Amino acid sequence: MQRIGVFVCHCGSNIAATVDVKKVVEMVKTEPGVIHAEDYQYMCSEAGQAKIIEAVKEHKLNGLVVCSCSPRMHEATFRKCAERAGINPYMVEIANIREHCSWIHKDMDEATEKAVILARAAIAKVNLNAPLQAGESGVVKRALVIGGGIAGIQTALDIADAGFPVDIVEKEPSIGGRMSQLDKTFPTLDCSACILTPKMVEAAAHPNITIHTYSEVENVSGFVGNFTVEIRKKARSIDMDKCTGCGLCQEKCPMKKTPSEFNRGLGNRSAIYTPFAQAIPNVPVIDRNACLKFKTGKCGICSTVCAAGAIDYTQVDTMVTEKYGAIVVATGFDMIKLDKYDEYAYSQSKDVITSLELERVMNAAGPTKGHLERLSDGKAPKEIVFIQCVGSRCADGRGKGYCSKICCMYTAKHAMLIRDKYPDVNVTVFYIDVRTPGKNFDEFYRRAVENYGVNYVKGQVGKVIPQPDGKLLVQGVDLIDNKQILKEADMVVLAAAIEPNPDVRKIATMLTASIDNDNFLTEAHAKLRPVESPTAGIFLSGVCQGPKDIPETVAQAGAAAVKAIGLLAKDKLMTNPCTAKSDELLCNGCSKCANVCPYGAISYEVKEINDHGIRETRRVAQVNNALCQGCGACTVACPSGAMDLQGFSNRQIIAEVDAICR
Amino acid sequence: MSTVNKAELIKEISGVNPLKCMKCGKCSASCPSFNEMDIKPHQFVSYVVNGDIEALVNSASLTKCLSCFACIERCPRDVKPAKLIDAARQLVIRQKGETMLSPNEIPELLDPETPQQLLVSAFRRYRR
Amino acid sequence: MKYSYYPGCTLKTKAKDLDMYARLSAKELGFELEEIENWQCCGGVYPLGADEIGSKLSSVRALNYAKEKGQDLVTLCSACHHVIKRVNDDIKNVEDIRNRANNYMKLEEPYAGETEVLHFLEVLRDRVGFDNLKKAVKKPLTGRKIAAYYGCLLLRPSKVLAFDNPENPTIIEDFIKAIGATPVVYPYRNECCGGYISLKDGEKAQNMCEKIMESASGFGAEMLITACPLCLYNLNKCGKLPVVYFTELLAEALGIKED
Amino acid sequence: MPINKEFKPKIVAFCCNWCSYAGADLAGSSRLAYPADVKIIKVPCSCRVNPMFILRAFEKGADGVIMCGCHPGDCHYSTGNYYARRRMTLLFSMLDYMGVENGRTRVEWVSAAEGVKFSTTMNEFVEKIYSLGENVRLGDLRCKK
Repeated sequence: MQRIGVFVCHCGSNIAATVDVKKVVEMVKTEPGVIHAEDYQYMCSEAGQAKIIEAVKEHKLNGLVVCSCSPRMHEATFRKCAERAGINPYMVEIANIREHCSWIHKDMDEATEKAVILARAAIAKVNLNAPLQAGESGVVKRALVIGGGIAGIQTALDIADAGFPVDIVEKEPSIGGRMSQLDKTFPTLDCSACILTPKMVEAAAHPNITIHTYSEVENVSGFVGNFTVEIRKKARSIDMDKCTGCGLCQEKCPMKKTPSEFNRGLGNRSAIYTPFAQAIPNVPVIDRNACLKFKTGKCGICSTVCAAGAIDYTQVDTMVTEKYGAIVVATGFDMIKLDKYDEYAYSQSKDVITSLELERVMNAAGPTKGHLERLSDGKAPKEIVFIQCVGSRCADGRGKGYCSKICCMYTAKHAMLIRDKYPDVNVTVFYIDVRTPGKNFDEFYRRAVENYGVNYVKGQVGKVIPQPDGKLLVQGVDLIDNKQILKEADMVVLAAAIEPNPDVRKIATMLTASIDNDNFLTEAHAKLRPVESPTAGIFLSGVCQGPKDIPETVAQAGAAAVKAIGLLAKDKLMTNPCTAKSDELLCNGCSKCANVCPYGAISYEVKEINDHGIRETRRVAQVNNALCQGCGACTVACPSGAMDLQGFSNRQIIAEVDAICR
Repeated sequence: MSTVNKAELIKEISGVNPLKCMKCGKCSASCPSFNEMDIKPHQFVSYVVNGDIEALVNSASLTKCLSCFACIERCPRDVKPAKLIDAARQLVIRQKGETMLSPNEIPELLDPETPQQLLVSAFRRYRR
Repeated sequence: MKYSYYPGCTLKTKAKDLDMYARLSAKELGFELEEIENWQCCGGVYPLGADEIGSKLSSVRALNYAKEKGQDLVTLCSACHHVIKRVNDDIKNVEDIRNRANNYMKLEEPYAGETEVLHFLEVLRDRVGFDNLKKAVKKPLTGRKIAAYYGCLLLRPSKVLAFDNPENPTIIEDFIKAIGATPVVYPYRNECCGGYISLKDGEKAQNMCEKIMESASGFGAEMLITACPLCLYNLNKCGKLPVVYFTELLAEALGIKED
Repeated sequence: MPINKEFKPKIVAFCCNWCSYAGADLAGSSRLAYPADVKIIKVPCSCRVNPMFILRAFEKGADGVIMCGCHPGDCHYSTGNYYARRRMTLLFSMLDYMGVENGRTRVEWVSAAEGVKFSTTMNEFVEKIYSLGENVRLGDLRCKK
């Protein structure tokens, strides 16, 4: 028989305001096995834990029930507390009377009654708990970073500097990501390439960093400390060891009409290409869909002109399999497609562009060599209108429900840069709210208004109307003046919402990392564990977790690196002891459990069994505790009831069911 | 009927939750009758929220809305201002004797080409 | 192929051309429009109020008629199409409206939105196919620069009408291409013509139509085509460019229009 | 069956540790109310839910049982919810055959980010159970002395 102590937490008023904690204490005292029950203001505090330890000693308790917040919050805390009190940490159960009770109910009687029932279920379970011992597993001292933008580069550099090897996997031919496409950065207006390219070079030269560009993660197996990852290195058609990066092949390539992804389709590139001049590695790839040689078998000019003999048309995709202790996701973002926003005439007029396209237009290496001009006729614009929140903050099924966060600041940046370089150009910004929290951010926006004369209009635009003469008529509203505005413009720039890279869902599935409806990866705790996935060993860096600007991305990338380093620095990890266990007396060796096990943790052994005095040789299941992750699939598949899950046994769960239905 | 009840009735008839509005003004930016309206499309929401129904039902905007649904189509929050306007119009024309178009007015408004559709829709809009 | 056909009031009077040419062309293209017996006026305007039932019943009757015949329901007038399509959507998706409408109707088998509502243009696009239409054209209208006027009712709200891209539609342009003419794309083709406001405030409607005409002619249009009798009426009053029903041009291109 | 106003249904919700239990936590921290009749039992994965547990619940007087897991394809253990889905489909049709109406059993996928979905699902489910009234069928099947 267990000797159980029940500890009911007030959580300040979070629980006590809706649940009569004293009554809960009274009600559970008569439950079987309960020796002691008490309540306290904050059970998780040092004083609260001291009370638990004291009670364990005084009443010789061997099982604990804590009625408090979610086990996802403090189960670990109370398990450590139990250990300090000298009892097995797995003899602790939490009754979640905050998230699942006090926070969602108003009526005190009702909430109290429910809290008592939840406590009873936990008590019934603890009555059947058995001490469990956590095992140990090793840690592969190598990290994988998926995505080679500024987030991935920063994370990789920080991990590498701490002395651990890191691999970056980037699907594009070069690392650099979105930041490499930007012209200037806010709030300091320094050139994006000038601060990014040194980091790219540093990453490439770092002895601890291996970069796989033009590569994708294909499969992930294993668990924290011991992931096995298959990486597909797409055929580049270039021998990376031979290529000198001279660029002659790109110059001579006859297929120069492929829209450049790097320039957002505003300019063209050749079929053999490096996305941009500072690409790392500075080795081109052949786009086989565009290449004449691959399409018709004729051509081969690049091979002829390459003095190094680096062109290899016969290359095939290769697979690399590597083991990692930690994985950081840094897959970044893209702008949403604007095909559902034709009222802004994006697809009807070349002079309606997105902000990221404007970055390319403003960039000296961009399609217009940095001259601000209309893409339809090359004329210099005199009136430019910016439209904010295109596809952000939507609840209509067309756009995204969230604020994209970076648009207010980059629009202020664009407006300021244009007014600075072309003082005769008028700039109007239609906004719903200007959101500029951040160090020196609001000052930056005010500068655009006060020093650069950017015209901010509070109100949205209803329609952009292309005129026969090529101008754009912008029909908007000024909500402060309560007037409809018809404004003739030469260019319209749309602050399109950002969305996580669409590939991230596939990656999240491979990693079994949770992901929300907007395709942002979920953090383990919104406030206290913002760079960790709930899946152990997976860390989040950059916009894959939520919209953020460059300073925030870099800060989070560093934080993700620290968490990964913390893991890699350990020699051993404690494993989850809640694993499956087979009762040899009941097992008939049917293999059903092994068939459903996703980890291959079940094997069979032929051994002699002493079945109630009868000795016979049988084939029975054996669970490898190091591989078992404790999902329980086998326990339900087992027809003879031999397989059970420690910590969540059939008897324990049935006891909970009984307690709830009592 | 009290003002509170009328506001509730407008919400019920329209099926619109005005609290979803984020005050972006895209409805007013899209409205072809904006200049003729005394209460602008984006203001309808706050009139209902504040319960100022008297002003709303006396507003000229009720007959100026063309039901072209541009505001409904483009509203990023799915608030549907045209539905609020129509609900206010319903409040007026559902009252006995209240109408915005009398049959006596009709003959002089006609011309030889007037399609039946025009009369039918005008009656639907102006009368019960 | 036979379709149930709902002409609506105006097509029996002021817009006889719209109706006649549609029937002729349908025959030529190998499908038949069977007029619904005893159809009633759709009301011209979709009742927006969530509690309106009575004003939706005439549409339900037409829809149920088509259901009982096992046919899709084809409309031609933009207003009728708008009203019937939206009522059908209500019946399909709003339990309260479905129950109350059926309580009134007292049908043997309740109507639950089974009928598919198609505009004549959708029949051309999705059933006949513009490619096949092109093949059937005998007198292509080569060289004519024609601007499509969509108006509001066919396009919005797009979630229900699901007719075409509400801000940048192409169905009538594709139709114009199929009959051999050159479509003129202009931004005001989905802006309101003023609708019923022309009864009491003719000037306002005129201003709106002028903007539409100006934009169309600015982009080089020689004429406008539409599917809506009220749009045609309002636009014609403005007088700048000729406006005709799309079915008339269809009949002309198919070589069945009597001069 | 007349709806008993005093009727307080007993509803058991099995939630997987990774998605739906976290979704329930999010519903809590977002203060999205649902009736107190719902009591949650945490399991590591929906595939841990043995049909026996559900039968036991009905036998002991539960009026409804709902099982929540990660969305298909998002299972923390890769495939667990697929097994669970198949098992529950069979079990629920058998229960329906035995007189425990389909409305009393439900499977719903709720991710860790779907606090709203968790709350609306529970509200709907409880409403359904209220409309079905007290469950007596499996109780009748017991061999009573």
